[in-house]
Amino acid sequence: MTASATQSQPVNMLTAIRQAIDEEMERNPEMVCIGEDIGLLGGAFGATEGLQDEYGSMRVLDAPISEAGIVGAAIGLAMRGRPVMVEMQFIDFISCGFDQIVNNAATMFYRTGGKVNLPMVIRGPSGGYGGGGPYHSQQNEAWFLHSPGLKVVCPSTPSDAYGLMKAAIRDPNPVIFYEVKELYRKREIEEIIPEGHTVPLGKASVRREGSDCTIITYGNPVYFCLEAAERLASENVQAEVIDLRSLLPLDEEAVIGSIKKTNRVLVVNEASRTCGFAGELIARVCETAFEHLDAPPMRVTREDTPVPWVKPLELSVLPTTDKIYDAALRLVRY
Amino acid sequence: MTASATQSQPVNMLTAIRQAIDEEMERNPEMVCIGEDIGLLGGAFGATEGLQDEYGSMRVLDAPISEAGIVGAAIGLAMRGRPVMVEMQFIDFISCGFDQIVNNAATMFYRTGGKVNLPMVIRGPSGGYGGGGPYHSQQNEAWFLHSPGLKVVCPSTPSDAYGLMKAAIRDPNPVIFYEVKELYRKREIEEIIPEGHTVPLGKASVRREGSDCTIITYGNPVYFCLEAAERLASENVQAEVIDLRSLLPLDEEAVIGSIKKTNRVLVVNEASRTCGFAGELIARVCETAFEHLDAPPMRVTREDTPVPWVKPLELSVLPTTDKIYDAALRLVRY
Amino acid sequence: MKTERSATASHAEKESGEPHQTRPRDLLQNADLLELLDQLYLARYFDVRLIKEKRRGRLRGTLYSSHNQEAILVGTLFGLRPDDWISPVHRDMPAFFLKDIRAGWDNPSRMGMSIGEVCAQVWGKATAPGRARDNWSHIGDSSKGIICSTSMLAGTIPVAAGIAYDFKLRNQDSVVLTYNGEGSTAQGVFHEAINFAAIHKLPVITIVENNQWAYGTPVELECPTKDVADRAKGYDIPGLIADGQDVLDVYDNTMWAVERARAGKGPSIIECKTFRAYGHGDHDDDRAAKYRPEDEVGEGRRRDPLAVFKQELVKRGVLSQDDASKYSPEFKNAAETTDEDFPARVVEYMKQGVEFAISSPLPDASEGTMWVFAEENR
Amino acid sequence: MKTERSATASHAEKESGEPHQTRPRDLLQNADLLELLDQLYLARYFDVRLIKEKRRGRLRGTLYSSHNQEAILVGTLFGLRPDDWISPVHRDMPAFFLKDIRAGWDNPSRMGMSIGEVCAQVWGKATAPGRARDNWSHIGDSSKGIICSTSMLAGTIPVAAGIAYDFKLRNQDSVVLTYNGEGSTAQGVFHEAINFAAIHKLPVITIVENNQWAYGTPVELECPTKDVADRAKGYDIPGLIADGQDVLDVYDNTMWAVERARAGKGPSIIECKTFRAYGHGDHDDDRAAKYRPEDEVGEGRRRDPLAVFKQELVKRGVLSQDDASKYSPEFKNAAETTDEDFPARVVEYMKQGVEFAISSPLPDASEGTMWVFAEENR
Ligand SMILES: Cc1ncc(C[n+]2csc(CCOP(=O)(O)OP(=O)(O)O)c2C)c(N)n1
Ligand SMILES: Cc1ncc(C[n+]2csc(CCOP(=O)(O)OP(=O)(O)O)c2C)c(N)n1
Ligand SMILES: [Mg+2]
Ligand SMILES: [Mg+2]
Repeated sequence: MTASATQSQPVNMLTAIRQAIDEEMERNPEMVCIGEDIGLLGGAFGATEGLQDEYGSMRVLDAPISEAGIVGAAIGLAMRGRPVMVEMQFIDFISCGFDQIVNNAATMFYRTGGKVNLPMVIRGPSGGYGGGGPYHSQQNEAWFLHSPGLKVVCPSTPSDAYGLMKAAIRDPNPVIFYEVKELYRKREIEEIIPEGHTVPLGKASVRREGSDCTIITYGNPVYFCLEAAERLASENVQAEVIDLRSLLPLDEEAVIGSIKKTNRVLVVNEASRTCGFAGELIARVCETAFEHLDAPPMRVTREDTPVPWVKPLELSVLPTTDKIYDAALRLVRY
Repeated sequence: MTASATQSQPVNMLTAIRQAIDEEMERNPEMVCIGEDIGLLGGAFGATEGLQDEYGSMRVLDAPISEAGIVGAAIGLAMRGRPVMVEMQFIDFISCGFDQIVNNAATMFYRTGGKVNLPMVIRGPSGGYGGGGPYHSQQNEAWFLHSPGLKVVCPSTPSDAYGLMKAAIRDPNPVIFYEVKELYRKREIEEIIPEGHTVPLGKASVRREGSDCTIITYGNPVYFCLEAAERLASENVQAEVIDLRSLLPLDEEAVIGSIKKTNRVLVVNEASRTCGFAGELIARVCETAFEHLDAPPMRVTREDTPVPWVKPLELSVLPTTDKIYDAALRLVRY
Repeated sequence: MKTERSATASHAEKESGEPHQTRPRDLLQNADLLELLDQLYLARYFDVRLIKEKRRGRLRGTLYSSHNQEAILVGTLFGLRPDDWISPVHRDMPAFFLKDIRAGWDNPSRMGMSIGEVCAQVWGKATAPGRARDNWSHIGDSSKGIICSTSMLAGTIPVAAGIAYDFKLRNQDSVVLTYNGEGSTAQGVFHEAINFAAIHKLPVITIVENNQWAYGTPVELECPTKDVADRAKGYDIPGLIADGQDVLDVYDNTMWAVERARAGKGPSIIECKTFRAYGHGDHDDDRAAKYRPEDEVGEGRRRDPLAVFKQELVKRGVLSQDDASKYSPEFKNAAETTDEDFPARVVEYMKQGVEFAISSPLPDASEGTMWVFAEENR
Repeated sequence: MKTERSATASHAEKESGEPHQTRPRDLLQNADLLELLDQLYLARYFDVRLIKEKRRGRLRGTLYSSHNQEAILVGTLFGLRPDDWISPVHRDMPAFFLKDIRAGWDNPSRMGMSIGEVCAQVWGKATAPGRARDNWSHIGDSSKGIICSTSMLAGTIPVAAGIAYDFKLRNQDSVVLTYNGEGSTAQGVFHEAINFAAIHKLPVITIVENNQWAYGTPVELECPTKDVADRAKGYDIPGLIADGQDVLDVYDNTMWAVERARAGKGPSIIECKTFRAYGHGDHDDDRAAKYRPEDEVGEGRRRDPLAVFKQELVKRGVLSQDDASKYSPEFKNAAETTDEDFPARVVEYMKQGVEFAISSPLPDASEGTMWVFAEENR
């Protein structure tokens, strides 16, 4: 393991992720990392920096530009009992390995009647707000949430990223891991990660308590929601902000519990609207906690467009603090 | 055009589709069909039977087994102004051409600032109930509904299939066309298709009127819903059954209008549940017609599993008339 | 069918410096040769029997007959070790029980599935390796070294490459044999996987069963090269051509590629030239007659692998002409054959399998939602 | 950098029966040669200027410098006709305005985008061809014969094949030139598209800019063959190798492939050997220094395409030594060059473009939700 940056001083999310992968690579000599430019370069963002020096070019493998081939190879390695970390240089490129993920990896355990499980994590930088345009801004988790057999996580803090990465690597199932790249190096959220810190898949985190409405979110919008909640507080509206962290498995208890308290719910995520996870959450809430709702559930999501490049356009289609604040006000004033 | 089977005698859905493609091929000499085994063989199900003889092997092209390459080539052809019909031998294999569809075709018009539109239809046999197993039973429309820039249709009758196919081919946008293969040759639904029959994209069809609850559905489950509605009628429950036909654009007016009348809604589709279109519909209804709901909205969908092969397993995870009937009863008795 | 070695095929000889002095087949004992023959009978009988069952309406799903292509399965599998992996696809059903069958047809601990398990799969029973969650050839088992494939053609080849990469990491000289038709070589993932395997010299051997047709599309519309094996040139790996009707030629080519792979010299592609006997699947039998000229079919089935091999055995004196004539399913269509066309042990073996399948229970409906996720157990 | 013609490259000569007697370059007039030189200056100046603007923080997005690779763009585009199509990708920014520039740099009706449009794109303005909805190289325009690419590498090649298929349907002898790096040849869709083009002998010419590195991955880990052009062997199409530093060699090879394609003989791959001058993108300049040994970079940039061509022109007497020395940006990094290193017309041309860009408005936020769907208009 390369010198530990965690556990003593505050680290950013990128370092926390790198550290978690590093520790798992050390812990389990069977583990393999595979992806484009992850070895010699250490990854486009540096999430695997130093790992090839540490563990060699066989275990930290620079793969050809071929996402389907990479995922397929990872399936083979996982089939042989190895935990595999697959990096997508940007999560947007996951579309090129789509079939191998949704039809092969996701269903292997099911198809073999519970015999062949695949311990693999497919992770990559995701999300908008950075001027990445249509192919460097995606938050395309809904495709995978709709493909049975995959777990999906999206942390918003360094310690959650660290803990969930370890949990994901140790999980016997394929996990799609969304790393919000705009949070990678965000100074304000740096944290000291305690020794032995863990975060199980499937547990939400209440980021702010409140009694007037529940805002459910994850990823980068967590911070817009927290900001909106602060502003709402000055209007005497106390919003509870729940960071799901893990989308599948989902902490329904936390979600429903909060709604039973606030009776109003706003879901915020940055994926496009139709058939996104925000709608799914609304459907679940309505199915199971309808009688607790005092107002129509709402969602703030990306518009049903690609993420355009130039800033004014990009922000016009993505959730912003303003949009969330406005929606929440409408929600509580309903 | 090969001898017209429509307009004089009842035809099944497969014939109606074949006829619509044939007529469009004749109408527009620019149009091209591309897919695996669609020429010499006439398609795995015969949807293009006779077309190669009629229009030649250049316009009805047997492509190599390479879905991404096929979709990409179709994009090029469409870019040159040609309407293109792409056949996926089974809609399940669309995953292999996924990137070209969601990232290239879907967004071309957007990315070129409204300059380059792509008149193409990607169609293929879909759906379960036939013992096809995980890769010959999919109803994976949610992936595409979540990918802005694509239209999505799924008819349930020969005349709707005929009319929508023509509308889809003439539409200047990429359309994903789900053909429920279990309905292809279903005798009971054969129809005479009137001369010049058209069905615009974005118009739902009320298949049964009722005042006690609204059942929204499309594809094969339309028939299970109608059956369930018959049974409900004997319990003195009048269910309205709406066949969406076109999922995007969506006939929100028809949906909301009916709910304003019945105040109860059940959504039924055969895709897996999480992030499927059933959840999306529930979310929309709750967002816009919350105050009209007298009961929690419900959905009957496939379980979150692949579609297993053997009959008892397959039916255990798919919507059935029984499950719909039970859900509707719970809904009206709430 | 061209069976002469092309420029590509001669790669094998070029690399070793001179033509093989001793060919792998020369090391086979008479008992091995007779075993090979029995396996050919078995593969044929399995297919014939299932065709009949299917026609009687006893089976669901599609049967992609391996009739006339059995020498490829038997010849590629015969020399494998138990620790080697394979990835059969739709037309390779017999491969599941042929794997390591040399260790004893009834040896319960051999690698490869039992005939019972394979039949249970075909009949869709709970005793099938994957509890009948997907159909026919979509079964696999890591403990048996068999990749469970999806329907998506060529989709197992990158998985095979991953397994081969695992062997390399372990310094283990096992190999992975993947199977696919010639049409499937057009798939992108075929390229991605072979490219990766070639770069890292992984022990992956890709058996291309070139039966001239991919469903209703002739090979010329799938592949631009004279031989499909020529695709290998694009990766600078050997592209061998085997006579897919001659089990010994298939065996020789496979063993050459296997030994090379075990020695760390990397992947090969072996094109086995053959011809699809019937329609693409049993649902296509009637339509196939329309798109495939009769004389092409006649020519393609002229060299039945059973006939070719029996002739060779007789020539070698391993089999008497009498014994050769005793069982003669060759050149017959499924419907024309009877159990008498096959050796008793073959018929008996299959019978056991079918009985096991028939007497096995269906999976219970409650299983439908099971095993979506593995439990966290670490 | 190997520039000798390999066995693959000699394909060109083999096919025509004998070495080219008259090479395409021999038909170029002196004015053409000087135009080529100016285009090289222009391509270089465009890059240099943007590097500087980027460093001053005036631009968003990533700049993938085409420095040291300009001869490939200039040499491949020079002989095209207005009706031909191209699909530039991330490292090919100058291609957008170089297309058909021979018809007059300021000719408003020429094919190819104006320098103003291209600059507007870089500056993210409403006057950009795609109204700045995606960044940098992701622009295209059917009326100009330019495919708008996604980020997904090799993703335009099947589209190019589709366009070429349209030409074939129309009996039109236009061609499509696609561009991609050597790393991108590992993508499945590369294979699917070339396979399709080869089967149907479509007029698609794939320019592989082999700059030895795909981001942080060396070519040996992307491609198993000695030359990337060898991939062509897997499709039985010509795989030519051009000296990517020599605009005339690039031109010759392109014209050979173009003429062949126009004659209906099908696709070619042209590997242009070159070397990436800087980091993968401007964000990578510092890190690249760590993974690429300094002497490799020195060697790779030893043959600046401007220097190579100027030397040739002097040798031919088309350019005086004085004129050759007058403008000498070659061998300099962007930061070291000044406007004085470039001919005035080049500087002026770019200046116009930049001014147009700067004075253009940003797209309005209200555009964000526009043009998701085309309206039904038929
Ligand atoms: C990705 C994908 N596309 C299409 C199909 C449908 N399909 C099944 S078998 C087949 C033909 C295969 O031909 P070939 O590879 O030559 O194998 P053969 O059946 O001749 O043995 C096709 C197109 C599929 N299974 N997977
Ligand atoms: C499908 C896909 N995977 C990964 C990437 C990320 N990526 C962008 S450029 C690049 C390297 C490309 O190398 P090469 O093809 O050699 O072109 P070069 O940049 O050297 O000109 C990578 C991996 C991408 N854009 N698309
Ligand atoms: Mg075949
Ligand atoms: Mg490169």
